[in-house]
Amino acid sequence: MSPEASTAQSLAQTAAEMLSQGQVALVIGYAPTEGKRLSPPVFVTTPEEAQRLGFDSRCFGNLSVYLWSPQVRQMGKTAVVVKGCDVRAVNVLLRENVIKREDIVLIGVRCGGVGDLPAHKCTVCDCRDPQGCDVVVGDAVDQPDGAAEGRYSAAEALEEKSLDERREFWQRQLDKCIRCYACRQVCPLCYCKRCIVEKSTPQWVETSAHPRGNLSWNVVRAFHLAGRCVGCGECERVCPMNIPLGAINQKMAKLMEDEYDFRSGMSPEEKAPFTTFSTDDTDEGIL
Amino acid sequence: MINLTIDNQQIEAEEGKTLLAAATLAGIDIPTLCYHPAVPSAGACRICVVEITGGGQPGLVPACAYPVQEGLEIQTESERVVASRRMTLALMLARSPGATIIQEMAQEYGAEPVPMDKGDDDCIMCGLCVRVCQDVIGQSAVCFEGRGHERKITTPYDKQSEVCLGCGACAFICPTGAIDPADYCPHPLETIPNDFNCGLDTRTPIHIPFPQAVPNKPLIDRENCIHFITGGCEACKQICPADAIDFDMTDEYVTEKVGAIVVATGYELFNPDVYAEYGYGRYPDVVTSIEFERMVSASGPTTGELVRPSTGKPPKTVVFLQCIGSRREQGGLPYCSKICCMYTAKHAILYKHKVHDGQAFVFYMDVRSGGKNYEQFVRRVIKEQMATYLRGRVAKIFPSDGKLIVRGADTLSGTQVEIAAEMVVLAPAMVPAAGIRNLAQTLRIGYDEHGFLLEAHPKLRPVETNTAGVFLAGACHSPKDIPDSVAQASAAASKVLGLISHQTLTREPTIGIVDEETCNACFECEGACAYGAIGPKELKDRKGEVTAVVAYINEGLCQGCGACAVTCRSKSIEVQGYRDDQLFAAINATGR
Amino acid sequence: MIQTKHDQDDTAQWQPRIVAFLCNWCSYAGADLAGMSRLSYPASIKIIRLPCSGKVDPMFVLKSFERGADMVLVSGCHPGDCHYTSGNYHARRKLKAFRELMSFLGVDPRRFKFSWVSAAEGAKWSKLVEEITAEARELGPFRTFPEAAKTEASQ
Amino acid sequence: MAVATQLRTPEDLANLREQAATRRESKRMAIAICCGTGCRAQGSMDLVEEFRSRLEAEGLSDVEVRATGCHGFCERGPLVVIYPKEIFYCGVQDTDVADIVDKSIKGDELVESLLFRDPVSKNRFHLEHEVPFYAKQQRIVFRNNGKIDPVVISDYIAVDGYVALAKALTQMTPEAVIDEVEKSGLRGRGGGGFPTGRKWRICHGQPGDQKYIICNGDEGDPGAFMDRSIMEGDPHSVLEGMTIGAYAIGASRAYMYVRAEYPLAVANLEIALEQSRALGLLGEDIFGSGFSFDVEIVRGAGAFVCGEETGLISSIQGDIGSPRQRPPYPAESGLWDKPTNINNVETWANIPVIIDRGADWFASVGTEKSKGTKVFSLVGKVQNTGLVEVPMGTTLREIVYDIGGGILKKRKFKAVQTGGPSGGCIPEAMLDLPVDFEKLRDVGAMMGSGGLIVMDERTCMVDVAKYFLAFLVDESCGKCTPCREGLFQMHAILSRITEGRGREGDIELLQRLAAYVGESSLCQLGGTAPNPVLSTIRYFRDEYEAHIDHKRCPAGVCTSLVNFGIDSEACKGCGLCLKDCPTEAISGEKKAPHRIDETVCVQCGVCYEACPFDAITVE
Repeated sequence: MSPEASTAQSLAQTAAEMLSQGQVALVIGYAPTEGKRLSPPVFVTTPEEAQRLGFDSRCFGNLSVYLWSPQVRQMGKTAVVVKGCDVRAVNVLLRENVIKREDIVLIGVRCGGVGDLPAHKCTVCDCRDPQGCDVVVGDAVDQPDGAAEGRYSAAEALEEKSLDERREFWQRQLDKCIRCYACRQVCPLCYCKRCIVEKSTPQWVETSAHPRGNLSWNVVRAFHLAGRCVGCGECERVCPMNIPLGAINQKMAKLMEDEYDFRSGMSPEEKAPFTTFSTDDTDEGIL
Repeated sequence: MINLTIDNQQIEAEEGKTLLAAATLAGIDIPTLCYHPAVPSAGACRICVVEITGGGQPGLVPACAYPVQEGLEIQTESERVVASRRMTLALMLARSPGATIIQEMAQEYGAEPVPMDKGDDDCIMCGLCVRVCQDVIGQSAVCFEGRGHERKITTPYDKQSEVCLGCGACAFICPTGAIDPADYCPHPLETIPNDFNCGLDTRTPIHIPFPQAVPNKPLIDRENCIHFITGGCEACKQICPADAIDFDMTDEYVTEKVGAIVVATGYELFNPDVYAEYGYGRYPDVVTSIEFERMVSASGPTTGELVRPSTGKPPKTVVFLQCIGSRREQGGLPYCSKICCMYTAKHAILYKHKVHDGQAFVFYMDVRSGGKNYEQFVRRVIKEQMATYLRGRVAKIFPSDGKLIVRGADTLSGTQVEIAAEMVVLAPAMVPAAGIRNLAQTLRIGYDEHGFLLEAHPKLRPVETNTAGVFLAGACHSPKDIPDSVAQASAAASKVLGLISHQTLTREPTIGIVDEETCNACFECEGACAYGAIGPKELKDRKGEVTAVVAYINEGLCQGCGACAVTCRSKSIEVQGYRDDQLFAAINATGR
Repeated sequence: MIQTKHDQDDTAQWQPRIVAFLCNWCSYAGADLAGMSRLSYPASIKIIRLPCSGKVDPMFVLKSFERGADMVLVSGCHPGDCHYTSGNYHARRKLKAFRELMSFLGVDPRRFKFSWVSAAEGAKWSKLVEEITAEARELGPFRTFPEAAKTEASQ
Repeated sequence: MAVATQLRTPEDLANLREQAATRRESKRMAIAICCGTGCRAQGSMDLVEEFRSRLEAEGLSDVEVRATGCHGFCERGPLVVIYPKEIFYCGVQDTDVADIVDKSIKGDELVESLLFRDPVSKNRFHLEHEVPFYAKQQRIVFRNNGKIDPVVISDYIAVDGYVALAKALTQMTPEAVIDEVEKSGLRGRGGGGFPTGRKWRICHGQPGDQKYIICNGDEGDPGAFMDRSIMEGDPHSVLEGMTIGAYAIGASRAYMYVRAEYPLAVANLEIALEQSRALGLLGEDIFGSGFSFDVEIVRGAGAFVCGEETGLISSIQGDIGSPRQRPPYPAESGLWDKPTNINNVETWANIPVIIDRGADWFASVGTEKSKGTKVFSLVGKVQNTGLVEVPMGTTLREIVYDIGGGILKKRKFKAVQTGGPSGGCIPEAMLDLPVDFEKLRDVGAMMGSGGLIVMDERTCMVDVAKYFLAFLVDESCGKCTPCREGLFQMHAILSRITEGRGREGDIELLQRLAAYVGESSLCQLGGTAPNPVLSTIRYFRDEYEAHIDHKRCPAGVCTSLVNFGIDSEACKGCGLCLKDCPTEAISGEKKAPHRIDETVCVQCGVCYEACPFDAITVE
């Protein structure tokens, strides 16, 4: 049996047991499908359906995004299949009181990396073995060496450029934005009942796809994710205009790590940098 | 209670008390030498002998060590007693002819000099030093050595004592002043400078901080108290007739809920030793104005006698220097300290009162005498030649032949002057009390670069601060003289009364409000709130079932800073008066 | 530097527009003191009073730029002196990140100023405004992205 | 000697006594050799060895050699008494041993040369009790000294030792013991003469679980050694007395304060303590009575003032041996602030006899107010010096002349000084004074611990007063002003009188100072210190006046006031004085009258002492 097959069998078996014993009402997982570029999510409510569950390198998506959706919440206790990196998003949701730990069951899968290349986040991944899960399936995987190297390579590449080059670069990139908000929709941490762009009195961010509003939107999005974004890369993946959104997120994550020695989602108990302060923070640049 | 008769007087005394204690209580004076109330009695010197004439074995007994007994009849000045004391004193005088107290007592008792072998030892072997060291201090640094007439008091092996604390209790308690602790103490004798007198004299560990202190009661300085160093002593406890000493008392934080706070922390003086040219700290006769003030004060270290610290003799020439640190942009403080011109004029008058033939000089920059009758006061000093006013600065002060040469400029005559002064009085700038910045930060009120506290408005709200309920009075706010301080304090008091005389308190309306519809209940706002004003609120439907939990801002606690609003990503918090739409409009209005 | 039509203007005449967000207790009072002390400073500054520097949302800064500000200043109490204990500490942390983000996206960080001015620092306020106005003038008008884009497109 | 089994009952004790007595009686003869400190110094321990080896060599196993405590007649030591006949030999040397064994042990003869020969009557005495020194004594305290070996407990038990303890513990209540002691009229032998029974009763009546007993063995009086002799020669009698006292008072611990200068006493006491513990006479539950008791020896460093009870307590506590003001008395608050009863060695040694033989018997000895006997150390210019124990009420004349054998060299009696350094001098006119506490006090002397110093006509009473005062100045602890400064000044005045610098009014000044020191001092050292001065002024004022007014020392003692000459009539030209003179001031041919060159003479008085013909004259 191939590793994928054995992992799929474990997943199916685990999910079936949970469902049949009534531990959970719903299992959210991946259903690897022949011919598809990525394995779509599947919502399993019966033990029989559990056979559809599986895991392979096409399981790119971060399923934790579904955990706070009203429809999922209505169904009752939910199990979700998470990769190590997805657990970090779950941790943020937990620390921000979006979900309660007792309402969910985490089925971790050991992951050797996803995507075709594989994805950048997988080359610098340091969490292939999921932490804090209720169940973990899959064969042991190797952790890439020197994972911290190049963690923020996209941001660093831009930082090396001059201010003008950066301005020019981003002007061009953000100009493309069509304000489809796919980046927001796919983000597991963009859970606001009412997004700021939808607040009309006042309308802080212009809604039309005009460069002026585009800058505001992306700045606001980045700022709202500062100290929260776990770098799952879904925003960049889903962007129809291929704007390198990941670089902006990386910039903020790098700042958090450099300044506050903080990486988001490492535990559900952590305190995000922007919810606190230190009297020792730098006064650099302040007049 | 025990009944006895002392000098034909019926007396009641507590069991266990000595005859001396009983007599003292009854107002009967018995002389003592080797007795001290804080030290166990020894009955050694025999000065306090009294005669038992009835109710017990007749004879002479030491009052300090003899316990009261039922029915005793005591005579404290009988012929026999006086004869004994007379002989004791004659013997002590023979041993210690130089001891003043013995001379005095011998004279009092008419102890005639008898032909005896004379000694020259001031020590009368009363042993108070030994007992105080052992029984009170608990160290036993000094002890008796030898026997009989060869007995002496010394440290083990006559060497400097390792256990001596240098407390000086032995020297203090010695009735004849025969002890110099330096002889056996390896440490310099610890003296405690009297802060109130600017360290010009010393005080004991138990002290009343200053005359007219409120409450006017002594306190124990733990750092210097032998009890807190060795666990021994407790002499004060033994002596205190009111049993008021409690070593277990500790500093405590007093928490009071108040409706208003008046800050009146006063001022300190700028330390003039940064100006090497004036020699403050190097030359003992260069003093600050506050030191001068204490020197001429009747409650000061010299009880009002003005003397030079170097010689102890009255200074015949005094030079007053104005603006030490004040009005000095470079290396000083830019502001005018306001009070120095007036008090220097006063000091000149005081000086003339103390030293009639003395000469005073005042170096000034400008005489600032704004205030009711102030100018007239200064004019009087100048006119009546109580001081010679010289407009100019002093360049250097240096000692010469026991005097201080003050070299300065008289800009009005355009000449260089040199005055051979016996004392120089500096008028340093007024600075706020130390620790004022911490206090200001605690009270959340503003202060300037010098630490003076900020009023809410320099013209319209001069006693209020930006924090409601906190008011200012006196020199914590700016240099002020007494009338100004009293006026501001009165104003602050009026403000407080105005505030607390209302039934209800009016608060600022600018507080945060949560939009319960959009609140994500992430409670990151809770962490940003400095006042603990934010907590969860359950939203219920008509049936009373909880439908959601959202953040809630307690309007009584909220101060309206808006930190929560910034933290809220969904913009679900608005601060009244600084609502988003208002600010949006304001920002828009800045645009072209 | 981006060459724009403004650069051809008589720069001596051109006054930059600076939007300043001042906390009520320190910097606003400091500015007030400057006024009361009859200290002059350039009229280029548009003051918006907030309760606290901690109330400054990056959105305000963005909006100001969108509205054509050439420079934005946020000013609050000195560390430790915040009327609300810690608002200026929150502001310091957030606005530093904001400035970095802006810089990353190509906005000159010199256009975003942050300062501590206490209620007693009327003179500092006046001096500060002089200085940043001069700097803003040197930097020239701020081109928001659309305008820049337009300019670029026209080239 | 090790005795294996503990004595649990009085019957055990009786059995042991039976055994010990039987063993003693099994011997045909016993040679008791005085091994007190005095006789030891003269070689008595060699005698013991010599006798033992001699007897062994002769195979005389039925003769016991007993190294006993002091017999009292130290003047004539070493002393040997042969029992059962009580043949008394004095001045025995080891060379005499063979003779004694041959004649008196193996044969039935006497060694004439070793018999005591009365220096006055020239009579020889064969037996101990016939010797005048012993004849008038009555030995209660010294009942066993000389009869038993102090380091052999069975010896003590054989002479009814510990019977009194057994009786007290098993047949008497503590109150009954106190009653008995009180009834006996026993008074403290340390000097004060406080009724012992009353002292015990006060201590007994004090509240508190812990009480202490102290035996004062700090015999500080110069020349007094009766306590030492008891501790050395009969330590168990003291221990037994203390144990009875502890039972009566309710104490469980005791201290024996013995001066370190008494090493033999300490050694014998330590042995006695070991033996008593081994037999269960000390320790837990003595004689099954539930009463427990033990004793610890504390060695004093030899300060006279530590004989004062509060000074002694300070010393035991490790403090400076300085007295403190009383009250509180030690009976209320003494050692470690607990009720404490202090008695001296001689007092304790009396207790077993009182319990054993009864208070009435004891009270039958002595005078109305002073019961029992008193041991005196008779010293000075008297023929027979030593320890004498006589019933209270015996006259000084009997002691000095009958027991002491009169004055040496047939000189004239001048005074007898009683009571140690703080005692007083009693003149010849009062020689018929019956000795008891009150009588002695009335004449300005005191009983003290029992020193008796006999002085002859060649004693200067001012010098005597100065001598005792010098001792007291030296021994004053220095705590209180009167004693420290007063005695110092009195001594200075006496010194100047004896040096011819006396002034008019010095006698009155001395009297005033003496009165002052006596009534104002802290403890009894100072309280009694003026006695020698006061009593000499009282009875020998003329001598003082001679010193002050005429610059003359009638006794020829005060060398500054004396010019020595030689009576050419009396001088036989023997040359003894010439030989002894340290400055060669004496010249003269043999058998011709000598001369003294006054310019060279330093008035040391050596010639005066040396001349066998009293030819040296004093002016």
